[in-house]
Amino acid sequence: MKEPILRVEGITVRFGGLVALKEVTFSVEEGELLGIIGPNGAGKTTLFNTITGAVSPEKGRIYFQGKDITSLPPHKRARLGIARTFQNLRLFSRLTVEDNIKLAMGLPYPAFAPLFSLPSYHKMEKQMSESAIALLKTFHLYPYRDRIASALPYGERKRLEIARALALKPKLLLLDEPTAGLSHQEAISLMEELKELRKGFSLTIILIEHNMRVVMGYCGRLITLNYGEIIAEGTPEEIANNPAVLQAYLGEESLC
Amino acid sequence: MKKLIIYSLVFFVIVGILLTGCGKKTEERNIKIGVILPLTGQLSTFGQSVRKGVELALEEVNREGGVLGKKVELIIEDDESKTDTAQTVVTKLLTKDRVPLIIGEVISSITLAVAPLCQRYKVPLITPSATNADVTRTGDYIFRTCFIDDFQGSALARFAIESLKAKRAGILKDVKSDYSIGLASAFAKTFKEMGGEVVNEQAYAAGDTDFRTQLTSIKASNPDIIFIPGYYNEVGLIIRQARELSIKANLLGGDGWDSPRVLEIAGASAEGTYYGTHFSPLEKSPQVQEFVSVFKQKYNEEPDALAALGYDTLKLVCSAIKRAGTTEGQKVRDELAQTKNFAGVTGEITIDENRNARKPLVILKIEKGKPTYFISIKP
Amino acid sequence: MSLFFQQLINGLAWGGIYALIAIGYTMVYGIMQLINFAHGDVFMAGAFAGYVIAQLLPDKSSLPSVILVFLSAMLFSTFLGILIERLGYRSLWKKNAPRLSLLIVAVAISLLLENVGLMIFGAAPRSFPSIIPSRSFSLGSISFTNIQVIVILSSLVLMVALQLIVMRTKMGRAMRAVAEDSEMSALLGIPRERILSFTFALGSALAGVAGVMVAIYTPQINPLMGILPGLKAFVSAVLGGIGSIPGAMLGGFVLGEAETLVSAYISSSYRDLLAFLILIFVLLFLPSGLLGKGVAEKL
Amino acid sequence: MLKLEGIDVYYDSIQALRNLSLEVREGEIYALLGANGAGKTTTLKAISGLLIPRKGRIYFQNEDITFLPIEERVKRGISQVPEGRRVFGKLTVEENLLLGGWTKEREIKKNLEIIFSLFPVLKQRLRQLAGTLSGGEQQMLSIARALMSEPRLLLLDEPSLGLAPLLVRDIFHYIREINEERGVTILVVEQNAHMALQIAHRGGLLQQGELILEGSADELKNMELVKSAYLGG
Amino acid sequence: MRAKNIILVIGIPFSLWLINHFISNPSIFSPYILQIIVLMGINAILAVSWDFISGVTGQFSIGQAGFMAIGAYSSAFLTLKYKVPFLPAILFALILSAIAGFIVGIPTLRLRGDYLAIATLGFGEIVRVAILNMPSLGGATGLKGIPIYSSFFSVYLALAITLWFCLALLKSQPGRILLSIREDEIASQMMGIDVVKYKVFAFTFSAALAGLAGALYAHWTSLVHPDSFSFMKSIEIILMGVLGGMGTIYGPAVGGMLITLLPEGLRLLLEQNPLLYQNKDFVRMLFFAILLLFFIILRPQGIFGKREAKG
Repeated sequence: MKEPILRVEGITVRFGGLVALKEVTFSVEEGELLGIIGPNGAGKTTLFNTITGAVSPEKGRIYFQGKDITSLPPHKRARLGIARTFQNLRLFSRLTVEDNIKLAMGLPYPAFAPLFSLPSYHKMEKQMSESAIALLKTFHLYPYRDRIASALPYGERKRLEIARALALKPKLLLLDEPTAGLSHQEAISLMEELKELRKGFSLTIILIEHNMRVVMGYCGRLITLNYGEIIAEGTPEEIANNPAVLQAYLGEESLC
Repeated sequence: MKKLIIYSLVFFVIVGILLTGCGKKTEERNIKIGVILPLTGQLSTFGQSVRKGVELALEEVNREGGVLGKKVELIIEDDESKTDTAQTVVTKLLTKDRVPLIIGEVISSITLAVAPLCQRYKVPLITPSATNADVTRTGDYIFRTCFIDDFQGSALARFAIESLKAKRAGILKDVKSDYSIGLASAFAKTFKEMGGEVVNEQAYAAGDTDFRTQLTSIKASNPDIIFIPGYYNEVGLIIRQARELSIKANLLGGDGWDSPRVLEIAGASAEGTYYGTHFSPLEKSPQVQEFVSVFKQKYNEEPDALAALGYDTLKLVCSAIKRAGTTEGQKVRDELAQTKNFAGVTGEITIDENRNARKPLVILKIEKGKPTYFISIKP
Repeated sequence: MSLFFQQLINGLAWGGIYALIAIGYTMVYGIMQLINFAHGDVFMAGAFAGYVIAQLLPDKSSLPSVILVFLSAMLFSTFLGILIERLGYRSLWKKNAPRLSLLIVAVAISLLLENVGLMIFGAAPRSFPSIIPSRSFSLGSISFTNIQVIVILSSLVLMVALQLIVMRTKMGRAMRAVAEDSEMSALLGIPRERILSFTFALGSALAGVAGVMVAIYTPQINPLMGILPGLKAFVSAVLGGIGSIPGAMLGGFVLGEAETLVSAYISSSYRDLLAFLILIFVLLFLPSGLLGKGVAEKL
Repeated sequence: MLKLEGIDVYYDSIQALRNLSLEVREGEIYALLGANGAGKTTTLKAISGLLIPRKGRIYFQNEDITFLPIEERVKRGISQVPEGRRVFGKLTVEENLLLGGWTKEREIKKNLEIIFSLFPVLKQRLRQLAGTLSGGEQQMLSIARALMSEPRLLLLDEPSLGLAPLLVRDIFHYIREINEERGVTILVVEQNAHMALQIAHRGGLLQQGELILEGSADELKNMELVKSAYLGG
Repeated sequence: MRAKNIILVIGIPFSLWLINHFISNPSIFSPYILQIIVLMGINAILAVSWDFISGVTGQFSIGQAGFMAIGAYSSAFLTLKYKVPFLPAILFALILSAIAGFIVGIPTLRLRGDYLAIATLGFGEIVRVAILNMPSLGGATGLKGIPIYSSFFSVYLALAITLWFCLALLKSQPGRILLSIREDEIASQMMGIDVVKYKVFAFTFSAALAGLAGALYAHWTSLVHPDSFSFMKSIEIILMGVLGGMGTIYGPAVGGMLITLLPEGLRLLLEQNPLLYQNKDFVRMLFFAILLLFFIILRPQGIFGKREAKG
């Protein structure tokens, strides 16, 4: 059997006395589009933070492409190919759109190269610009390339954040509520773009989403978290009819 | 990039406009003498006193027809008792006003900082009261009209042992001041040579206001004299706090004490303390008495040592220029170096081969809230 | 041994003074996460207010004039504290400006106060009139003055009073509530801005008293006298755990004693080094201070 | 009693509420439902004054309160119990309650008695630090604190969040009691739709910042649309 | 290398050298003005060094005077006591202050925001008090008689190199990375950036520049003493940076020049009014304070910074 691209084994995260994640275990196959749903405070974003390394788990291990990354710092995980976006947009707001993209490309030449205007510096900067422009064009952001990121309309900023994540050339992309705040049409077109990209970049995507229509329509598989535990896993249809999920969302009927 | 160039152009135009204001303006009708003093800040009473003395002397010189047929004019600059400011101001005196000669500074540390500048421009610097030995070692353009700390310290030590019968000395010195450090070491050297013992040496930094910790330590080693080579602000507080801690030992200091501020701060605590200085208005010689009365007339107060030194210094400088017949640096310097038996109100001034003046030390005792003449110690 | 106790008494007086100033730092930090650099200068202003009033009084050392000097110093620094908060910080605070801007404003206000002081009073130090004539007492081989006793006792009394205000009164309760959760306090109808002014007023009043105390204790004042005690008091607040009022008090006394012991047994020139070494040590290894509660860093 | 007229609310440039109008009638419990991010909390914040709408008006008892400061709204009788309880953990239970009575100082004694009759458990814990209470007790304290200002309109944000099911039932029981016995109008925001609709008289459903459905509680209970708003499909 | 760069690399030093000949001749050009111009250059380097760590990287430092002191003292010690030539002494100063920056950088980077600011303040004061207690460095009275090696040429060449390096970094990937750390540290990490490494680098680089300024200063004034590197000096450096516009590099350079020029301009203006003239130093600082308040409250982006978009 092929090794899954991401394997999370028995992760437990605790903040003070509060258990944010409890024995969470799942894996993601290469090329999959996995959705994570669950009510407020279920631990979805904490799960992302744990996978990217911003939060270290109390127990459990995380494997990426078969490699144990549990104790790697976040920037190394990013270099291995795990990219993410944030629930409340974390763009570099005073940098231009193009620079936001270039940032994710690492440092392809020695740091002193620009001091002496070395040829390698000019060559690599040119290459970076070219690939940044290509990416911007894909996301229809090219006309904005010289603008400060914070001056973009909200929808464009959302797309820029995804584009920036892709500039890392990730293998695994974690999207935290990509359609939040977008109108229905915008949400659908964004998801269509993502679908295209997934093919183009041979990406694996994990998605936290509240917009159920998006989740149901695009995800191949869903995981439902509640109180930090996985309470259901399956296809969208299975999840939609799972009584535990309904209960988590709508509340306990039986007790009234 | 274009914006940068425009901005820097604008900037330099502004600079240019501001700086063209600094060009030479006046014809050299008068002889200009630069004076640099701490007129404000920590040690301002020194500066103010010297200024009074210098200005009194200036009046007299100009009343008698000036020097070389020209009036003498003072360019007095304030350095705020700060080294940095002093450097800037002296540079201005040297390069913008192009004075042939500078009187100042009062404080050893500041004089040491500006002396190299004067030496570099070969403009004589005559300090009325910087007593630290290193000052005149800076170079052959640096003079002083007062004694040096080696003499002052050893004279004070002699006084402590011979007149006050002290055997165990505590020292509390200001580590921020060259004057204080030099004086303390000169005192300690002689004190030990003469059979005394320095039982405790403590330090403070100018600007401190609480000395109880150091005084408590000194008190514990039970000295019969405490030598405090500092400047008046801290000295006043030290005297006061020492007496509050029930320290009974004699307190002794140098010319840094010579300011009414000591009495003002320490009040009754200062009673019975001794300090050495350059001058006492109570001396009987007619020259001194005349100076005292003229000074009183003009300023309505008794002159202190610094005023007297300021007075002497300007007089001495004018006489040297007269003898040189020119304001040219080299010649004036040579004449200054030749000064012999110049009769000043602070005693006869003879400039020695190290460009220092050899003069007696006057010891004053504070009695009934006033400094009174106690004894004089010859070099 | 008596030397040691003598030094402890010397340190205690400064400890009390640091503690009084530190309380102002810590309270303001608790509410608006601002290091109010101007606080040391409020302390200086208090000393000068006392000085001016004392100059005007005919009978300087009578009890009513002593009380008047202290009261006027308190009133003036309270007024100044409120003014600083109103004109300097409030608009930025309301706009939720970056904390860096607030910090720079604090530095600027500090510069402003110092130089206004310098323009009015000049840089040369001034003697503070002895409104309380000093008397020495001896207890065995330990001697102390009535002024030391007054400084230590009144700083303790003030601290107890402050603790009562903060723990027992309505305004104190509201202060703690705003410090803990400012938005929630507003939702309960608590007027946050008034509470903020009140906090500045309290801290400044204490600093003003501390100013007069230092003025009587040393007895010398100058417009830059607030800088170093201000920084030291701030170190005390950090040492005690910034945001914690009992911490600030404890930190003040610990620093006062530590400084005295270092000057007594090592060298007085290392005294200032100590404060800053403590500062760095606490920041790196004990970020919540002696009494502060650890707060996890937010992502 | 409370009327929102076509309000638009933004967080920076993100629009959270779109032309929202709704009305809460005197004496009723109104349940505002919707999935995460639908704008429920935002609505409450606009009513309590934490957010100012860019467009539209808010009326309370026929007075335009759109731009009133928060404290003034509390004085007029609007009190919010925010999400996550937000009790002052370093203060005692008693101090929390006293702070709640900031705007009704004269009535504090009387109101405390009322609170104790409603939540006897709080009386036993008066001197305890609020941070050491259990989650359910904290929720009670939070509600009790809000009641200290004698609100005419109580805004409850997710009172069931993070509580065990049995406690949730208790809390909702109290909410109903407050409404019935004290005559306080209540606007409750809940994810737990079934629970909320059990006690509510009327309700509304928010989606993407828009009110897409309004009706009596019984009507809403059986609507497929409610379910789909949560789970899509 | 492009032709434009070659022209700059050869042209700038050559023209500086030419100007130097003219400007350093006291019979042609007033040494008083030269003094001001040189100090302007030194302060410009200082302001840029501060901007690099605080404006660009977003790590607020209020201890910049400490690094300056290390550069000034270390180079002065070598030239004064061991007669080392100027260039090696400057290199030594650069290396030593860079090491200091590195050492300060590592632990203080655990701290953020105002805690970091306070720690740098503590560091600056520790350097100052440590020097106070080192008799071989002259203790409280400072080092005097340092040979005067700095000149218009060396100061402005250093400034040119500083600006060149900083601007080159700023517009290339390393600079972008530092800016991203200022904007959002966590997002930078998620972009694969080793935030700690870059912060330490920025601290080291900034400290080296401040040390360079210190070395030039020591060999211009021929005197260094601990009071020249007090907390107030650090504040003055911040003022230069804020005034010029944080994060722009050239803004602070101009800011540094203006702040140096200001007291001299004020001196000329105030000479007419004896009362104000007597208080010129306080008037100057008062003016600074008001300027600072004005800029923070009304124009936080400084003279040259770009206004941020609302949002």
